[in-house]
Amino acid sequence: MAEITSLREAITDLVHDGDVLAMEGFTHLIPFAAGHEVIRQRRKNLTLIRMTPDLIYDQMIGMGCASNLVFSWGGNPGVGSLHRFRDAIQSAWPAPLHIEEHSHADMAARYQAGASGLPFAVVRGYVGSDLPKFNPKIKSVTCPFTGETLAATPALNPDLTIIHAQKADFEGNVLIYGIIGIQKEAVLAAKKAIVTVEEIVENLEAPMNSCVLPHWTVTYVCEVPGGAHPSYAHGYYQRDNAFCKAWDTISRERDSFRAWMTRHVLSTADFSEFMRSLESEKVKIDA
Amino acid sequence: MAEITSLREAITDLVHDGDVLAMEGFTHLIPFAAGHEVIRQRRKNLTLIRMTPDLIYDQMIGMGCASNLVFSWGGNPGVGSLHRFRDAIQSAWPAPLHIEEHSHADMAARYQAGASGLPFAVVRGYVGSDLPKFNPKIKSVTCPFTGETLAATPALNPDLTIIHAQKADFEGNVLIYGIIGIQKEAVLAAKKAIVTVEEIVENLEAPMNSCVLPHWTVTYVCEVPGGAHPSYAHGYYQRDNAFCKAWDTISRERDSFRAWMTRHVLSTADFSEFMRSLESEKVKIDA
Amino acid sequence: MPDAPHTPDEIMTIAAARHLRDCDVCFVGIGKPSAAANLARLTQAPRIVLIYESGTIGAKPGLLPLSIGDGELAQTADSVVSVPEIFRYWLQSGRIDVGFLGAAQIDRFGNINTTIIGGTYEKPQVRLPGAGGAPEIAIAAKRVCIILKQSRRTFVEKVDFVTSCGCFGDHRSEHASTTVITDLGIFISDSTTRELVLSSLHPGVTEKRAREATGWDLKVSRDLNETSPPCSEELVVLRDLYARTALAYGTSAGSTSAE
Amino acid sequence: MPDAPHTPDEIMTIAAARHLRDCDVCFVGIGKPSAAANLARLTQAPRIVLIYESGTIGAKPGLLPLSIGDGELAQTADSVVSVPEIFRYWLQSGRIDVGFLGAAQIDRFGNINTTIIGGTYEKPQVRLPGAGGAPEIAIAAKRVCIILKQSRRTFVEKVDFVTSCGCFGDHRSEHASTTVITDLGIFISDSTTRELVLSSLHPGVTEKRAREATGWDLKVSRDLNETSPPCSEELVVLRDLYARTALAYGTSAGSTSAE
Repeated sequence: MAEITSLREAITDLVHDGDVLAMEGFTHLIPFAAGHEVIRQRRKNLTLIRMTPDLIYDQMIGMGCASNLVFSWGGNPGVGSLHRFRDAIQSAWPAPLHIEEHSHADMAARYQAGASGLPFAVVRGYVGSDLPKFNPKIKSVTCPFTGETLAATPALNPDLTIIHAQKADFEGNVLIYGIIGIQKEAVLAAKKAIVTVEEIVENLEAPMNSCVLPHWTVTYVCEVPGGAHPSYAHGYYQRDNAFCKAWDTISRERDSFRAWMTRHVLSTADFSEFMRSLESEKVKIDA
Repeated sequence: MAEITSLREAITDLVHDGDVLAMEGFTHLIPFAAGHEVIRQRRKNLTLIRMTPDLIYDQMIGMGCASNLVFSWGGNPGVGSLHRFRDAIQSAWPAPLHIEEHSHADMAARYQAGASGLPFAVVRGYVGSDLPKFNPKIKSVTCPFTGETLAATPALNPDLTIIHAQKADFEGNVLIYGIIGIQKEAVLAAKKAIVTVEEIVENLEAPMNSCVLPHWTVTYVCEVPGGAHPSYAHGYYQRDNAFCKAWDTISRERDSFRAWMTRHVLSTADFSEFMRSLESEKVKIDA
Repeated sequence: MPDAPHTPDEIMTIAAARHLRDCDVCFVGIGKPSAAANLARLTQAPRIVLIYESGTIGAKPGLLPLSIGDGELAQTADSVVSVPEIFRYWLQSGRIDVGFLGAAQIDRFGNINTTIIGGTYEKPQVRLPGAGGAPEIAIAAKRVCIILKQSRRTFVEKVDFVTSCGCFGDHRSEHASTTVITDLGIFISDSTTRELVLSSLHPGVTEKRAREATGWDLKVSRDLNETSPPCSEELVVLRDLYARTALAYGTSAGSTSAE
Repeated sequence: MPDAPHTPDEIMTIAAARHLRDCDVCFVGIGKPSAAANLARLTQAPRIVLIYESGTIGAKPGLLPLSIGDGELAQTADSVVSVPEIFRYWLQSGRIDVGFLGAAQIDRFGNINTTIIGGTYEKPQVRLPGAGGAPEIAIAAKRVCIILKQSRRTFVEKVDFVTSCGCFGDHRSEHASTTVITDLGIFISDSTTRELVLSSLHPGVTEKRAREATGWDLKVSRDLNETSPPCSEELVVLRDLYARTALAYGTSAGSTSAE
């Protein structure tokens, strides 16, 4: 049964050093607020799973939260590279980062297998690719009917999945719409789940056949308006493309990155303070 | 690209003796009109696939359309047995019927594999069941990571899938809502597809994330209002429970079954005549 | 308050409903299982989550559905998903607390048959509907509850076909058990031998009668109970549910040429 | 009408757009592939179906999306499905006519690298984003079209890492080919040797220049063509698309602390 609580309490209760943590959101509904709270609580040695590690994982990696990264595409969408992700892999800064690298199709299938109670996923993939040479988790399986060889990879079953969604109701049922990505599978594959939402309402008013997570599949629901910024929440606010571009500059050097994270994340108590901190800086620049 | 045509033409073009034909609809949106047209066109030696062969397959089997049946539950939901299905298996009437029997979970996974371009499906199932002893298509596969043994069955890829849906637009995009069953997978797994719909409209007005089949996945769209009767079409009409009960009596004896099929299906030109034929009999009885 | 009079069918359904706990996630088959699960929802287990294999999660039907996929189930559900999803993400994943099954035959180890009676598989005397969701419900649910009327025809030494295996599961703890509820009593599988043991007799039913209606040498629990008789709330709610259902289906009959 | 002046970038995008046929089902990557696919939709291929890996099927964006999962894509799509579904039912199933990819490096057999440049896999000189959807797009699509700027840095004898294999596919017929479109010309894989062959030079580009920008001994088709110069409609539509996109992103900037 989902419990409605604060994001701080949810993270304190469910994120422990060394955990396997998935935070999903495919360019849409990325759980930034939750990522910041993990950084504030100084969690360490996490195994971070995410198909598209982008700004939020760049921040978490740069702040030393992760020792492992499981992923399929690490970049700043529409902008370019992730400098902290690169620095961690190329120069082990601020800590060595072990990577486990797959393709999107494979990662999606691994979450599906995890959500389905299967130990492995089967993918028609990786033909001719070097990835299986460097990733011992990509094995193969033979079709017992046709004799074909297909790729096989282990199911993903994170200790915890965190996602952001548009709405929850008072019981903790969650509605996601628009680009729904891999969120449902990531939640159903995990042992526990935290969902931050734009708002908690009396009635979800979910159209039939929409993407709903029943309350009993979610551990904590936390109301965090704007919690996906600078990504977007369909029906609520747009992607902050300017910020995504600005991140390229902020994150390029270790010092400017650290200064920004200290000022806006470590020195703020929660996400609404973070947003005010960003806003006040913008006002100063504009003035 | 979906072509909008009459049901008669669609069936004439795409159903041939000996074909592998799936007609799906999980208690909801069962394509009765299309089944009747296959019977009218006297198709033979079909391999019929359906998770829940109910009244429509009872009629097709009793009229001698099928030589093979692939299924997981054959009954008259909420009423009892299918007499024509039984008679075919128990007494080879009107023709021998070879059966290939699975569980629901497995059939659903086989359609999924077919829709996914995979040669086989993996299911955690059949533990302790006798079904694999009598069905050589239920084999096993070993997880390359955990060593567990799981059931493996071949993908379903019918020559043709026929379903009934609520709406199509002028381009042939199809909207299904309510209990969506296995229809999408059955269409995507097939080489060709016919969709009968309650109505063809200018704009589907489909909520985001609803179950839509894009026009280019469908071969023919045919407007057949009421075409799921006596099953139901959510938003259009209810299930005719009285008919489903009456079928038990109609179908119990070979003669009464044949007489009914001749009067209402073979002697009518299309589904709207069939419906009028049923209605006129009802009026006579009521009078 | 004196015990209300009741039929064997009613006590069977009521005993099955009592087996369900509030907040259980329950995978429901049609017929008696559905009646019992909805009775539980309307009495002691208001927050029970009912999942039907047609894809409805959290259905709260006002009437008893006649089929597994009635519109009423979709309209009252928290979510309506596809059939492959229901079997993969919701059943196979091990998130079902109770799987509720019916059967045509059962043996002492809870193996159930819904495939054939008599003859051979290829040429059966009576062909039954087949497996449906049962083989996977039986192994994936944490607890399994089987409801059927008891007689020498249904409680047999050896089932004619093992459609589903009742007493072993992937997601059940070692001490979890399978419960069989009949019109005569309640049977629970022994955690070691996996054999069904008579643990409760419904009011007015003797051990002798239960033995006579069992096709094997029935084991009886040392702590054999008597099932509490139906309370008046249980009977009122159950009868009301049936009455409303009959009324709705009786008057909703559309055009038909039958009879 | 004299040829309109155009940039190398524009002829590359326009040549790629021309590669698409009306009614093609196209799996589109972000950046140049998306620009080319949308240009095709707005010119000679109005009924082209654009699928983005974020799950949008039949997207008709009015602006060029900045990311693969922009809200504009969802809002204009015929259907928005989950990410696992897009890869299983729509890509892996073999129903994609054209897969559109970018690359950091390519070799003579169309192997593409988006993983690392220099160093070793474990300790690369430059770490690139990685595979994304490319390894499966490359083998599942019936035709593959790769767009990248050509130079000795990108057209290399041996890629530092084979992320995706460009010239072999599950669903391609024996005679199907991979097309590589650069700012200098068009290269098509030979159906027998699978080696990329220069088949067309963009206006004003010499064979010598194309050779100089290729890190291997380039094969040139006996029927080497010159790419038709952009027509004014193509240029107008493409520039309008870029202008509208820049305007929207420029003015949509929300709160940011940058610079």
